[in-house]
Parts: sequence; structure tokens; C-alpha cells
Amino acid sequence: MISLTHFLVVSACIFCIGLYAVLAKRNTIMILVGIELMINAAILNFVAFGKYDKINYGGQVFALFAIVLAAASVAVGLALILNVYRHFKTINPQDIHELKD
Amino acid sequence: MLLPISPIIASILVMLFPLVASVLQAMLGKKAISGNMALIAILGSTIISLFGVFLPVWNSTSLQQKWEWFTIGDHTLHVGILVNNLTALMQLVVCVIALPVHIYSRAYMKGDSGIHRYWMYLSLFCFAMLGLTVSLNLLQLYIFWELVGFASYLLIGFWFTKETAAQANKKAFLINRIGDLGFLIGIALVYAHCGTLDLATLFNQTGFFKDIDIGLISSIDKNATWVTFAGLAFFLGAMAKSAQFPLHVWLPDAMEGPTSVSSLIHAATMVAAGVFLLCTVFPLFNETVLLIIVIIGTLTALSGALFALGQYDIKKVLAFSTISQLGFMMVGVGIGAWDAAMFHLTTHAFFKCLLFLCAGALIHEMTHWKAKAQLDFDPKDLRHMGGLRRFMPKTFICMVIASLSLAGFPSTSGYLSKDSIVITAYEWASHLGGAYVLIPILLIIISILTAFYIGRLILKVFFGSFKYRSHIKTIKFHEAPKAMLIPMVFLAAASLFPLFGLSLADYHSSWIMQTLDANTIYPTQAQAHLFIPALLTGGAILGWLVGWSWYVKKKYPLSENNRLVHFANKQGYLNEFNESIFVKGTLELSRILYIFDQYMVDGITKFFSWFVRGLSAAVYWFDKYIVDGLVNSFAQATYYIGHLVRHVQNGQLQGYLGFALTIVILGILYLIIT
Amino acid sequence: MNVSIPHILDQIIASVPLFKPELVLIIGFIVCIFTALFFEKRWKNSTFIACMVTLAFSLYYLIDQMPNTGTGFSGMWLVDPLSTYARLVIICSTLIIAIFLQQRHSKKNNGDVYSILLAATLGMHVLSSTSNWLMAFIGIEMVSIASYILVGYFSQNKVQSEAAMKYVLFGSVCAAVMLYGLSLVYGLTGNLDFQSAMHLQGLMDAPKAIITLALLFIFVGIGFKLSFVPFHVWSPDVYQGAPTAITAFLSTIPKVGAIVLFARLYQSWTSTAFYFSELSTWFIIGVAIVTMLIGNLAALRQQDVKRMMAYSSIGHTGLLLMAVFAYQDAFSYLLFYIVAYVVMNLASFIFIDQIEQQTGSTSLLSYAGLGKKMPLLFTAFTLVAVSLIGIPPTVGFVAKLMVFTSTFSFFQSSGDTGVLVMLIVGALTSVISLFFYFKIPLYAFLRDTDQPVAVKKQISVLLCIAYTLTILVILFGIFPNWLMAYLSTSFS
Amino acid sequence: MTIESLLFYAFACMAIVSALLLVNIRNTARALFLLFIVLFAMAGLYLFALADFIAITQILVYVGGVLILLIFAFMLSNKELLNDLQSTSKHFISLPNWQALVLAFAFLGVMVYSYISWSQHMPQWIAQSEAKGSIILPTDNNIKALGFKFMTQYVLPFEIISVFLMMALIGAAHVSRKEDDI
Amino acid sequence: MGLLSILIFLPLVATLLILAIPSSAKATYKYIALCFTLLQFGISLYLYGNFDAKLGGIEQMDAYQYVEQLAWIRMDLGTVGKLEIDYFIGIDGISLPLIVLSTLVMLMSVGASWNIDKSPKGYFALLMILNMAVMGVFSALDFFLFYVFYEVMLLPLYFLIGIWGGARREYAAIKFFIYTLLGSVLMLLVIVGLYFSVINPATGAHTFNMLHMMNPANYVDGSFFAHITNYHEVFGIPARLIGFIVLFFAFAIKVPIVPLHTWLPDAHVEAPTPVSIILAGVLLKVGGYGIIRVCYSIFPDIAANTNWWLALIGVISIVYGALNALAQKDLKRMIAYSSVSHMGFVLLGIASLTAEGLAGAMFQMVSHGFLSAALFFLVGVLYDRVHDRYIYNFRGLASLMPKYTAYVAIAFFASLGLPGFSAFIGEAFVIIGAFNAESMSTGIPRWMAVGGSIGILLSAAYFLWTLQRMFFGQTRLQGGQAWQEALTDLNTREQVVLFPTVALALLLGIMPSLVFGNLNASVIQLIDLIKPYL
Repeated sequence: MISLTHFLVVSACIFCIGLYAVLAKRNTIMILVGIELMINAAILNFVAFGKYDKINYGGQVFALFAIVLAAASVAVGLALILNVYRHFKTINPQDIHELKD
Repeated sequence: MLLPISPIIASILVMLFPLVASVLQAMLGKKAISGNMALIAILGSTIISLFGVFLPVWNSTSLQQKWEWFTIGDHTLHVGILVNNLTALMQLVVCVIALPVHIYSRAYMKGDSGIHRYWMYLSLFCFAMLGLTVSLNLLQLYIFWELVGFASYLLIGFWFTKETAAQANKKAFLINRIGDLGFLIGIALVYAHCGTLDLATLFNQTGFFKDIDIGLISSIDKNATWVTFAGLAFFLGAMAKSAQFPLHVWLPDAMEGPTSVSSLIHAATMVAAGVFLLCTVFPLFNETVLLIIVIIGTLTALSGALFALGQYDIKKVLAFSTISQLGFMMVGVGIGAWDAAMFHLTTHAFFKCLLFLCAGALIHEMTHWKAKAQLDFDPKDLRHMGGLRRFMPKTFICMVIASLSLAGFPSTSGYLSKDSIVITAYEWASHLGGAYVLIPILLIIISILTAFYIGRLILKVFFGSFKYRSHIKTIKFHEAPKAMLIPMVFLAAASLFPLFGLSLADYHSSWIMQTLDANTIYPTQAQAHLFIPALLTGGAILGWLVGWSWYVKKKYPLSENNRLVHFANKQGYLNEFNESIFVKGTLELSRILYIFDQYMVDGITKFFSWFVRGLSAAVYWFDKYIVDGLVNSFAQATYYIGHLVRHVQNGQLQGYLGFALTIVILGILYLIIT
Repeated sequence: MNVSIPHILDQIIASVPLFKPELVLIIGFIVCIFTALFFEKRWKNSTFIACMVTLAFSLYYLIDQMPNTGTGFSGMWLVDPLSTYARLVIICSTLIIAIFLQQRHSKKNNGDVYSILLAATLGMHVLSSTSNWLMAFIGIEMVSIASYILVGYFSQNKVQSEAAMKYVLFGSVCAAVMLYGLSLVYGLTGNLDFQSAMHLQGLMDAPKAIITLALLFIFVGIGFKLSFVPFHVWSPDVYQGAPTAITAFLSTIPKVGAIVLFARLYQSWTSTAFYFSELSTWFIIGVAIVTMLIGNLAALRQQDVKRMMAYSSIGHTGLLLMAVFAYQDAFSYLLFYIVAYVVMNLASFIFIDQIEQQTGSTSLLSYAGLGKKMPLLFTAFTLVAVSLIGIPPTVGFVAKLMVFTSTFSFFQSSGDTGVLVMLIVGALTSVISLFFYFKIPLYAFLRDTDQPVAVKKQISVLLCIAYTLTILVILFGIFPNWLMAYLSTSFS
Repeated sequence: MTIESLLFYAFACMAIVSALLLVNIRNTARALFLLFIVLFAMAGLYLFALADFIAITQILVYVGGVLILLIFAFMLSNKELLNDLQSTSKHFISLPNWQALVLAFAFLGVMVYSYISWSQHMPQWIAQSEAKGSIILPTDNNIKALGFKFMTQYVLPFEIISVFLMMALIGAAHVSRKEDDI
Repeated sequence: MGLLSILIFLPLVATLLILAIPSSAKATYKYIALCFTLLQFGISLYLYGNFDAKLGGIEQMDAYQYVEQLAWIRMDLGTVGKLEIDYFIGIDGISLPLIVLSTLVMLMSVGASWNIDKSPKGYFALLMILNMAVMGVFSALDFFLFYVFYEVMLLPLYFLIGIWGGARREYAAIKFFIYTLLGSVLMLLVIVGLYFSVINPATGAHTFNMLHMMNPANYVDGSFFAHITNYHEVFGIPARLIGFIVLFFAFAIKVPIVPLHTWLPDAHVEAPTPVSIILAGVLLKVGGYGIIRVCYSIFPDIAANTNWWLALIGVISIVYGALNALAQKDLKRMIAYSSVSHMGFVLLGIASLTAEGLAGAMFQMVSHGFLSAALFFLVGVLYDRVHDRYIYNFRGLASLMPKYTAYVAIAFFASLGLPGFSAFIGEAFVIIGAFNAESMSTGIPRWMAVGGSIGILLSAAYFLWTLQRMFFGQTRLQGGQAWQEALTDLNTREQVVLFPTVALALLLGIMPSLVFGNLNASVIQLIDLIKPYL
């Protein structure tokens, strides 16, 4: 039997890696990838906890919804990134700073 | 009852006539240049004052009437009229002085472009001064008190295009303001402790001033600190108005006004208001305050006399003389002989007014002559005059009478009143003993000095020879016109003793002294009545002789040549030498003191005004850069923080994320650790 | 499967009446997609009309539903007066936004925008009428993604696409973090209904470290939606970059849903005296203070009106948080503040847009001297600005007063110094806000310009709406009880 | 150590290591390939939590949908971009951005610390579920249960998510249209 | 609708009328404004004439006159309780003189606005709104209502200064606004606090009614501003003290006191003449009125304990303002600083807590109201002609403009407290009251009274200096011949505006009972309210 903590630690690792990708990568698509990693970490948590929730299936249901939501947001995000590329000819977030104080 | 109206109504009428005249003239503006209105008003006032107020009231009855003015809290203030010996006398004096001055002014001010203002101001002044005399309420008194100051301001600055006049009236008003503050503080203290400002309630001035211990004031501990302060505050008020040292600096400058104004306001009436005030609130003073009054009075008298010695401007001599005489009156109040002070006030009003009017006549003629002769000199300067008695004999006679009166020559009114002060001072001093004796001694010296400087003036102006003799043949020098001479003659007559009493020498028998008669606690000393007048008269004559030899015979001791001649001619060399050293020393002292006065006392005034200006500039700097600067820098700091906040907003997406998440992790760490 | 299926289905069908307005929205959404596909080419405004009709029907059913309260769909759907009124506000403002979009972006092929708008409205409805984390998260994501799309929808230029990109990435990260936090909360409680006793019990038992982590992660997501500090950074860029109509949308409606959700959450979480309750309380106080300060201070230096309004709405978020903080069981003034806020913001964005149409710029500098040319517009704009500052006799003042009032009553009963500091900061920041709000009349009336601006005289529907809103701002300012009586009678 | 835990560790290691590689690699194409591995490994981990349907969905939706979408997007954003990104990758592994690294480690530290502190003190509801036996067993028919739940208890979110997906679809389609369409 | 309401809302009608009339008929605006202000003045005189001077007011509801009370806002806030806001207006002896003053000053300012030609529509509309707010502030008895009117005053002023002002108008306008708003938002917090501390004894609900706030019996036990027993403390300071200080701060900005005065010179200098008139004539009075009506009446216990400090601030303001005025080279700035000094007397008088001081302070407010209005008008006359106010640029104006000089001299002397004019009564009674304070043991030492009287001296200094510098001497002007021609004497309109103020100054100086009569009962009432705490 794998203890909950195992799952949690793995999810923490994945989450932080995703976080690092979000913060450090100089490529917008990679930022999206990082977000996907973070969402996956959360899903891992949900399913890990969901094992104990047979009555409501809350964890697994939430995990499923999360996957769908993540997919949709990736779709929209990619569309917008493509849009940005059309205007800026780059997807490096550091070069996209028309709007600032 | 000489007039079918009560003295209260009469005294109100006396006040109102000039007010109506003033308002009418203000409304008419330039159309009212004749001064008839003012003249009629003051004539009416004089008549009513004499027959309707003075005669019924004097030595017989005392009346008061009050009307509710307004209520503050539980206290109701009244306005009212108080007619008693003191106020009726004062009112009459003002009227009687004002009338000749009005007549005189018609000639003197003729042709001035601002004459309509002159009459308006003059009437305003008369109203204020007459109102001041009969006020029942201290606050009411204060109002008139300031109003006379205001009228004086207007009149000093009558020729406002003259820079010096504009400066002088400002100075006069400001220095008077200092005194006014004192007065106001005094009022406030009295109000705070007695709850009323009604003179009748305070001092119970129903009849004579003798019963000073009947009113509300009797229930007060006279040695309380506040009484001292209140007394000093009132005295401060009187000091400024009556030009007491060191607040006298405004008076010589005030001579920038027309001479007729100087005679009325700055010699006879307004400046005496301080003395009048002190007499009115006399019961309030305790020993300490009275002593201070004496000291200041003596100091003023001395300094005034000394300064008068060295002046060349005829009006300034008279101005310092006024200061000196006011000092005498103050001493009179201070020693408790306020009756003597009032007496001197009355006599002084006549002869000093006359002196000024004569001086005015001289200046008037000098100016005219100067204009005709197309010369350029200061018509007020003594050094340009001389030998004028031949051209203006009537003026000469009038002026001599006034001068004798000032010098305290027997048979003049001045002799009586001055003696009364000096003798009483002597009695007072001998009663107290010790260093107090210094006061009468000083007073005697001052009297002699007075005789000397007024003699100097007369001699310089009327004797000797006219400086511009060469011109005199082509252009005639006139006697003063009739309109000016009549008032002068009238005043000259009033400067002689008969007006005040039948006795030539005994001031006690004069009617003013008999009626007012302050209760003095010290015994009279018969011998003083003898030797002091003798001393004074003798001194005066001596002074004139010296003056004669110096100014008429041109044996001026300071001139190198003449002194050698003296040295050769006189046997009593030592005597002469001593005298010249003494006299010269006095003169030198006078000069030095005048310089001191100009540069120190007046300098202090100037320094003070400079200091206040500097302070105000500094305060403004502080306000602009520190107070406001603080506000502005606070605003700027807010702005700058706003700027700092914007640093986060650098447009970098990952920067934003990093910022937000850093805060989150810091928050988590903080919360976990605590 | 111990519960019989027919029974459950009966329950679901019984719940449907509570869901009617949303049902209308869903149907309208589909209709809009079809009209956009098939009729848009022939009849330009067909989608718009469909959208309006949908909203109108939804509004009708909402009003119809007014007295009803209850829960449905196995506790997923919660209808109470708060949610009803919040949805009312949402629908009404969506109507205005729809008109705004139609007026501004009526070119062909833009029909889809209305269906997205309707979807967003649905998302907000979900947010405002649920106490279930699953629904809440779906609602948040729905609103977020609809907003991303709306911002990037027109993408006419660089800034718009940049704004959309920043928005989507920042939002997704925040959503991911929140999701992670939700997973932890789920782990702690085993229950997704944050009002349920089991949920609270789980939170009470949890150790400090993990609960801190979970709660703060959740607040990240909500913070993004409400744009309070430090999750406000996206909003100036996005507000500035987005088309004005969309900015008007962003600054008002999503906040309504989010604040209602947050209010419910806060209410249930602070009903106990455990660590997580204190944490929430301190969090909200601290964040409210910092948000008010930062929002108003940063706005001082702005030269772009839209950007300035972004900071202004950040500042108002602080006040909204204060309202939430003081929200105990009477939320009428929370709603009042929301209404006031929505009315003011919509009006000001319409004004900004109108000026932008005339001058082609949203820079404050371009406002110089316009006051004389458009006196009515700028007078109204100034009145709205006055209301935003919170000066009587405007609705902004009454709203602020009520927030202060309720916060003060809280302070008086608790004596907590932090609350007092919050009050004082709230008061002081409204002074600071004066500086930047009054730049508008300052430039418009007090400055003169060299360049003559040709102003076209036109009466547009939008302006009429804006003027109506301005009148409302004043009317509700003088007679707040007209609105308040309406809001509160149904609660008592 | 049972086979189960060994497998778990293997999947966990695979996920973490490839995720690490993923974020440190320069080449985007390779990174996306690594993502595939990560997601696959994650799906494996879900299985250990007895969430078989989730695992399948993960592979279907993510690997079959999202990843393909990402690669498409990557391809669509034209060739210059590809070259641009590749040309900068002088090194196989890029140097980390230290602030991001610090932040990520801080988060990791806090999370791991709190999980470990939590492990002594598992939530009551889990214990109650264990006691009541209401935990999912490997033998349970998860898919059926889920399907039932979706149509009953979770019918509302299910409905709404359909609208949501539709909206996302339309929106994404609209936004990614070519410029000349707009 | 009572007379008082008509008085308040007449200007609103005027505003609507002005807005309704198209700009082509812009000449009518000023006549409309004039008509309405005249009407208002008439109403205020009627109020004055029918005022029962025996009724005290202050905290006694039934002693107020022309009272109107309507339920305005009733809101149920759940646990917070019911919000009870009334449209509650009425006047007592404190507000009556100020209302009459305000209508007069408004009339003057309309008279001074005759030559406004820069968008007159907006100008007169704003002026009328300001007018309404001012009337409202002086008659409101509900704190909420008071606050609403108080704030509404700001906006028109901001625009009046900002649009029709001088060169640095933006700075001045925003500075004015910020200062006042800073005070008022903090005041809002105290209002809220008071609201929670006070209940209406009749209904048991919390209330904004100021009169209820003045009665200690209405305070809820243990509430934030509860009376002496079991009071709250914030940072170790009693809550009531804080409340008092905050309210005082808000009103002190308006008065203004040093060091919160710096908005005043800027606002005055930049404001157009009519606005300066209103600022000096009415708005500063709002501060003094607020201190009496709000600070002192609601917090009598604190007032009795803090009056030493207040008096000190008053004295500092007097001397500091006067010194600043002395240093000014801009005529308008000088008068602005003189306002600071003169309003210091108001504070000193109020702080003296004696009937004399309080009545003097009220009198000083009234007197300063129209005198400063006259002064600013006179500056405006000069500025209209040559667009310069620099004192050193003028010399010997008396020969050139004799009537003008006469008015200036009268106004100056009246302001510097020449007896016979109204300012004297005010200042003298403030000083007397301050002296009296020691006898009444209200805690004001005498040196403060003396310090205050130094202000009288200094005021004479700067006024006389200006008079001498600008008007006396030989005519010498910076602008040469052009100025000489431009500087014509007063015209009829200007005289019509000026004469009544001068006459009034004289009238009130001679018959102060015109003001004191109606004031006295209220002042005694206020003293009685405070006395128990001394």
C-alpha cells in the first residue's frame, strides 16, 4: 500500500518543477507546459485523496473536471499565444512588454 | 439751569454736533470747503458745553444716565453719559480749545486742496474727544480713545503725498496701538475681576472724586497682583497717548500734520487724554503703580525738556515741550495730586495751544514769504527766523505771554498750575523722605530748563536780525491775518491767571483746584509755597538772561571768538567759566541725549519694527518652506511611493508571477514560522 | 448504489426551477452559436438580438424566481437572496456590456462574442450561487477563460494580443495553484462543500502548516479574480490593452461573482474560532489594507485613463474586501457597494470609450481642454469620479459609508486594532484617490490645449445609458434607501 | 518492498526525472516529447491511486489532445520560430534562472515539510472512511460508479462544463483565425 | 416645505434654471443669480426678524427654530442595526448670524462676479450649488446631512478656483481640496463611531442626530464614544479624545489654524475675486461653526480638558498669521494671512469657554465674514484694472483713486480692530473672554490673552504699512501711464457692493446687540453644557 505522503511528495515535486518552468522558461509554450505540470500535480493529489471517498467520488470527479478544464485552457492559451506570435514574431515573454508602467 | 435741558442731554448734544458736521461734510465731499459747518458745530458745542453742562454741573451736581448696549452671558454692558466735575471740565476745555483752533484753521488752511477732508477729520476728532470725556463705560471710553487716535492718524497724514507724513501717521498709530493694548488689557482685567466696566459702579463717581472708596473698587484688595497689572496696563495706555518716555517717539514726528492740528490734538487735548484717563481710573492705582507713574513722568519731563533745548524746528521744540509738560502732569497724578494734574492740563491746553498757533502763524507767513521771495528753505527752522517781532508784533506778544505761562512766570496761569505740581511733589517727597526728594529737585531743574528753551525759541525767532534781510525790502512780511489773530488773542487772555483764580500766587484758591481737590495724605508745607516759586522764577529769569546774551547778543559761548572776549572782559572769570561749562554741559548733554533718543529710543522703535519685519520675513520663510514644504514633500513622498509601487509593473509576465508567488511563499513561511 | 435512481432524478428535476435563468442562458448560448453561424451574414445584429433576448428572458426568470430560496442538484446549486441579487446585477450589467460591444464592435464575424459573453455570464452565475468547490472552480475557470477569449477576441493590435497573453498565462498559473490548494483542502476535509460541517471539521483538525499552504493557495486563485495585492499585477496591463468595452466588462462583472463567492467562503470559514478562521481574518485585513494603499498609490502616476481605472478598481477591491470582512449576516450593504461599484465603473468606461472615439486616445493628456467641447459628458464623468472617490452626494459615498459603518460596528465589538487601521487606511486612501480621479476634470476643464479637436456631435445609446447611470449615481447617493430598501426587505 | 511500491517509485522517478529534463532542455520539440513521458508516468501513478478511468482519460485527453495541440501550435508558429528557438540552444541543458530556482525550492521545501508534518496526523475523515470501509478497492467498478455520479450528483457541473468546452472551442477557434479573417 | 428648506434649495432652482437657459442668453445668468440671492437674503432677514432670541438651542431640540424634520434614509443593516438618517434642519443663535452672513456674502460675491465672461453658465451654476451647500451646512442638525453638505461645498469650489482662477490655480485647487478632504474623511470615521455610540431614546435605534449626540444619556454603555465611565482606549488614548481631535482637525483645516493653513493663501491668491470672497466670508466660518456645533457640543468633556491647547493654537495662529501677513508683498496674500490671524481669535475665543469669549468669537466670525469679503473685493477692484497686486508696484493711489482709498482705509481700519467697527467688538471680547477665563477657571492663562492682543498690534502694523506703502506718497506706478489711465475710481456697481459692508461694519460696531442679542441664549446654553466638566 502506497501511503498518501508518497503521492503528496511526488505531486509536490511535479508542482515545483512546473512552477520553475513557469517562472524560468523563456518560451511561452513552455510556460503552458509548466502549467500543465502543476495541474497534473493537483490531479495526482485529487486522485490520491479520492481513494478514500467512495461515497461522493469527489476526488476522481474533480480530477476529471480538472483535466477537461486544463485541456480547454491550453487550447485557448495556445490560440492566444499564436496570436501574439503573429504580432510580435516572438514568443519569448521577456520581449513582450509593450504594456507596462 | 441755564439751558432748559438736562446736562446729560446737553453733553450728548455737545458730542453730536461735531459728529453731524463730520458726516455732513463727508457726504458733501468737495463741496464743503468753507468749514462753516464744523465751525457752527463746535460753536454750538462750546456754548452748550459751557451753559448746559459745565455751569450746572460744576461743583454742584453729578449726573449719569445709561442705556443698555448689549448683553453677553450674564453681563449687560451699558453705554452712558457721566457728567461730573472732572468730565464736565474736560469737555469744556476741549470745546474751548477747539473753537479758536477752528477759527484759526479757516485762515490757516485756506486754499489747501484737501480742505474738505480737513474739516471732516477735525469734526470727527472733536466728536471723538468730546465723547471720550463723558463716557460712562470703560469700553465706551476705549472706543472714543481709539477714535481720537484714528482722527489723529488722519490728520497727521493729512498731506499724505508727503512721504514723511505718511510714515509719521503710521508710527503714531502703531505706537498708540501699544498703549491701546495696555488699555484693553486693563479693561479686560477689570472686567474679569469686577464683572463690570461701568465707571459709576466701579468707582462710584457720583459726585466728587474724594469719595474714592465707595464704589466696587473699595472691596478689592488693592495689593493684589492683578490690580498692579491692571494699573500698569492703564498707565501703558496713557503713556502712549500722552507720549511718555519711551513711547513718546511718535509725537515729534506727528508734527508733520498741519500746525493747527498739532495745536489742538498734539498739544492741548488728545495727548492730555492719557492724563484724563489716569484721573478717571485713579482709585485703581496702588502704591507701586503710582510710583512708577511718578518715575516715568519725571523721566519724560526731563528728557522732553532736554531734547527741546537742541531743536531747530520750531514745532519740534514745542512738541518736546509738550512731552515735558505731560510728564509734569503724570507726576501730578503719580503723587496723588490728580487735581493739580488736571489743573495743569487745563492751563497747559491754553498756553500750549497758543504757542502752536503762534508758531503756525509764523510758519504760515514764512511759507508765504518764502514763496513770494522764491527762496528755498525750511520755514519751520528757527535759524531762518529772527527779528520777526518787528513784522509780527501781535503774534510776538501772544507768543511771549504763552511762553511766560509755559515757563511758569508769575501772573500767568502756568505759574499756578506748575507750582501746584512742583510744590505738591515737594510735600509728597518730604513726607516720604529719602530718595524721593530727587523728584521735586528734578522738577525744579526741568522748570528752569523749560524757561531756557522757550526763551531760546522766543529770542531766536523774534529778536536778533532776520537772516534774509536783503529780500525783506522788496517783499513785505505780513502780520498774521485777523482770523488767526483773534483766536490767538483769546487764548493769550486765557493764559493769564485771572481765568483760573483771583489769587495771583496761590494755586489753592483757583476754582479748579478748589472743586476737584484730591485728598492727599501728606501735610502741606507753607515754606514750599514760598521758595519754590521764587526758585522757579529766579531760575527762569536767569535762563532768559543767558539766552539773551547768547542768542540776541550773539555771545554764544561755544563760539571761539566770543569766549576769548569773555575771558578778557569778565572779572568773574571763574564764575563765568563755571557757568558756561555748566550750561554748555547741559547743552551738550541735551544734544547727546537727543542723539540717544533719536538713535536709541527711536532707534529701538525702528529696530523693533525692523525686527518685527525681519521676524515676519523669517516666519514667512518658515511658512513657505517648512510648513508648506512639509506638506508638499509629504505629497511628493506619496507620489514617490506610488512610483516605487510601479516598479513591479515592468511589463514582464514572469516578473509578475515571481512577485506574486514570492509574496505567497513569504506569507506561508511567516505563518508557519510564527 | 443504495439510493434509487428515480428518486435522484426526481430531485434533479425538482431542482430545475431554481436553475431556470441559467437554463435560459445555456439555451441562448446555443442559439447564439447558431445565429452567429447562419444568420450573421445576412442580418448583422442577429446574434446581438438573440443575446439580448436571452438576457431578457433570463432576467425575467430571475425576477420570477426572486422569492424562492433553496438548494438543488445535490447541494451544488444554492439559491438565496445574495445569489439572486448578485445575478440580477450580473445580468443587468451584462446587458449594458452587450450593448457596449454591439455599439463598438459591430463588424461582421463578431457574433461569437455574444455567445462567449453569455457563457461568461453563466460562469458568474455559477460563482455567485454555489458553495461547492467543484462548481466554484468550474465557475472561476469559465469566467477566466471567457475573459481571456474576450480580451484576445478582437486582437486588432499588438497590445491587445499581449494583454490577452499575459492574462491567460497569469490566470492559468493562478488557477493551477488554486487547484493544488483545493486538492489539499479536499484532502483535509474529504468534502467539497465549504459550508458543510464536515468541511469545517476537517479544517479545524488540520495542522497549521498544511492549512496555511492550502488556504493561501486557494486565495491565490480568488485573488487573481478579484485582483487584490499581490495578484493585481496583471490587471493594469490587461485593462489598458483590452478594448474598452472588454475592460468595462473585466472591471465589473467578474468581480461581482468572485466577491460573492469570497464572501460566502469567508462567512463560513470565520464562523469558528480556529486557526484557519483567524488566518482568514488576518489575511483579509492585511490584504485589504495593502490593496487599498497600493491601488491608490500606484494610480497616482498613471497617464493612461484605462490604466488608472485599473488601479482604481484595485483600490476598490480593497474596499470590497473590507465589505466582505464586515459581512456577517446582513449583506445588503455588500450588495449595495457592488451595485455602486458596478454602476460607477460602467459609466466611467463608457465615458472613456466615448472620448476615445472622439480623440483616438486614452491618454489623460489628450483630455486637455475637452471639457469645453463636451461639457455634459465631462460633467457627468466628473460626477462619477466624485462618486468613485466617495464624496457625497453620490452613491459612492453612501456605499463607502456603509462599509465603514459595518466595519466600525465590527471594530466596536472586537476592539481589534487592525480593523481600526483598516478603517483609517480606507479613509486616507480616498484622499489619495482624489489626486488621480481629479486628473480627469483637471485636464478637461482646467487645462487648455493647443490642438483643436473636432468634436462630432452625436447622441448614442451608450451615452444615454451612461447618463442614466450617472443620474443613478446621484439619485442613489441622495436616496440610498430606494435601493437599500429594495435590497434589504427581501432579506428580512 | 513490494512490487507495487517498486513500480510506484519507478513511475514517480520517471515522472520527476523527465519533468526535470523537460524544464531544463533547450529544444522545445524534445521538451514536448518529454512531456509525453511525464504525462504517461503520471497516468501510471493515478493507477496506483485506483483511478483507472482518470488514467485513461489523462492519456486520451492529454497525450491525444493537449500534446498534439501543443505540437501543432509549435509547428504552426512557423519555421522561423523553430530556427530561432533552436539557434539559441548552444547547450543541451540551459542554465537555470536562479530566482526561479530559489522560489521553486522554497515552495518544495515548504510543501514537503508540511506533508511530512501532516503524515503523523492524517485527517479524520480518511480514518473514518477506512473504518467504515468506504474506500475505493481495486475490485470496484470505478467507471460505472463515476458514470452514475456524473449523471446524478454531478449532473450540474457536467452540464456546465459542456457549455464551457463549447465556449473554449469557439473562442480558441475564433482567436486563432488568420488575421485577414478578422 | 419650511422657510429654511426654501432658503437652502432656492439656489438649486437657480442652478437648474441657469442650466436650462441656453448659452445664447448668457447675459441673463447673472441676473438670475442675483435675483435668487436677493431672495435668499430677504428670507434670511425674515428669519432673523422672527427669531426668538430667548431660546438657547445647542442640545435642546425644542429650543431650535424653523425646525424641519423628515425621515430621509431608513435602512436596515441587519445586525448592525437600523440606519436612521433624518432630513433635520433648524437654527439656533449660533447658526442664525452665520446664515444671514452667508446670504449677504453670497450676494456680494454675485455682485463681484458681474464681469465674469469665461463660460458664465458653469460659473453661476457652480456658485449656486456652493450657495446651497453653505446654507445647508449652517442649518443641518443631522450629522449625516451636515457631512453631505460639507462635502458638497468642496466640489464647486474646486472648479471655481480651478477654472476661473489665476496662474497656479491647479495647484491651489487641488491643495485646497486635498486638505479639506483629508479632514473630512477622518471626520467620517468619527461620525460612524458616534453613530454607533448614540441611540435615539425615542426609537432605540442608532442615530445621526447631532442633538442626541450632545446628550450624555443617549450614549450606549460600553460603546466606542461612551461617556467618561468605561471609555474605550485606542493606543492608550481615550477614544473620546481621539474623536474630538479628529473632528477638531477636520474643522481646524477649514478655520484654518497654523500649521494647517497653507492651503489658504494659495487658494485665495489663485481664486477669482468672488470665490475669495466666499472662501473668506463663509467657508472659514464653517470651521469655526463646526468647532462650536460639533466638537464642543458633542464632546463637552474633552472640550473642557483640551481648551488650553486649543487656545495655544489660537494664539499661535494669531501671531503667526499676522507675522506672515507682514512679510507679504502680494496684497491678496497679505489679506489671506490676515484671515489666518483673525480666525485665530475665533479659536482663542471659543477655547476660552467663557460667555464673552464665545460670543466674541461668533461676533468675530460674522465681522470677519463681511470685512474680509470687502477686503478681497477691494483687491479684486485693483486687480481688475491693472492685473497686478504687488504692493511695491503701487504708490500714492490715494490721489488717483480717492474713493477707492477711502473704502480701503475704512476696510483696513475696520479690520485692524478700530473701535466703532465690528471687528473691534469681536476681538476685544475674545481678549476680554480670555482674560476672564482665569476668573472662571477654565484653564486659559492670561499670557495667552496678552499674546492674542499682540496680534491686534501686528494687524495694525501690516494694514497701516500697506496703506502707507500703496496709497500715500507721490503717485508712482509700475505700469506707468497705462496704469494711470486704467486705474479709474470705483464705479457705481462696486460702490453698491462695498457700501453695505462698510455700513454694516459700522452698524455692528456701534450696535453689537444686533448680533449678540440672538446669540446670547445659545452661548449661555453652550457654557452650561460644558461647565459640569470643567
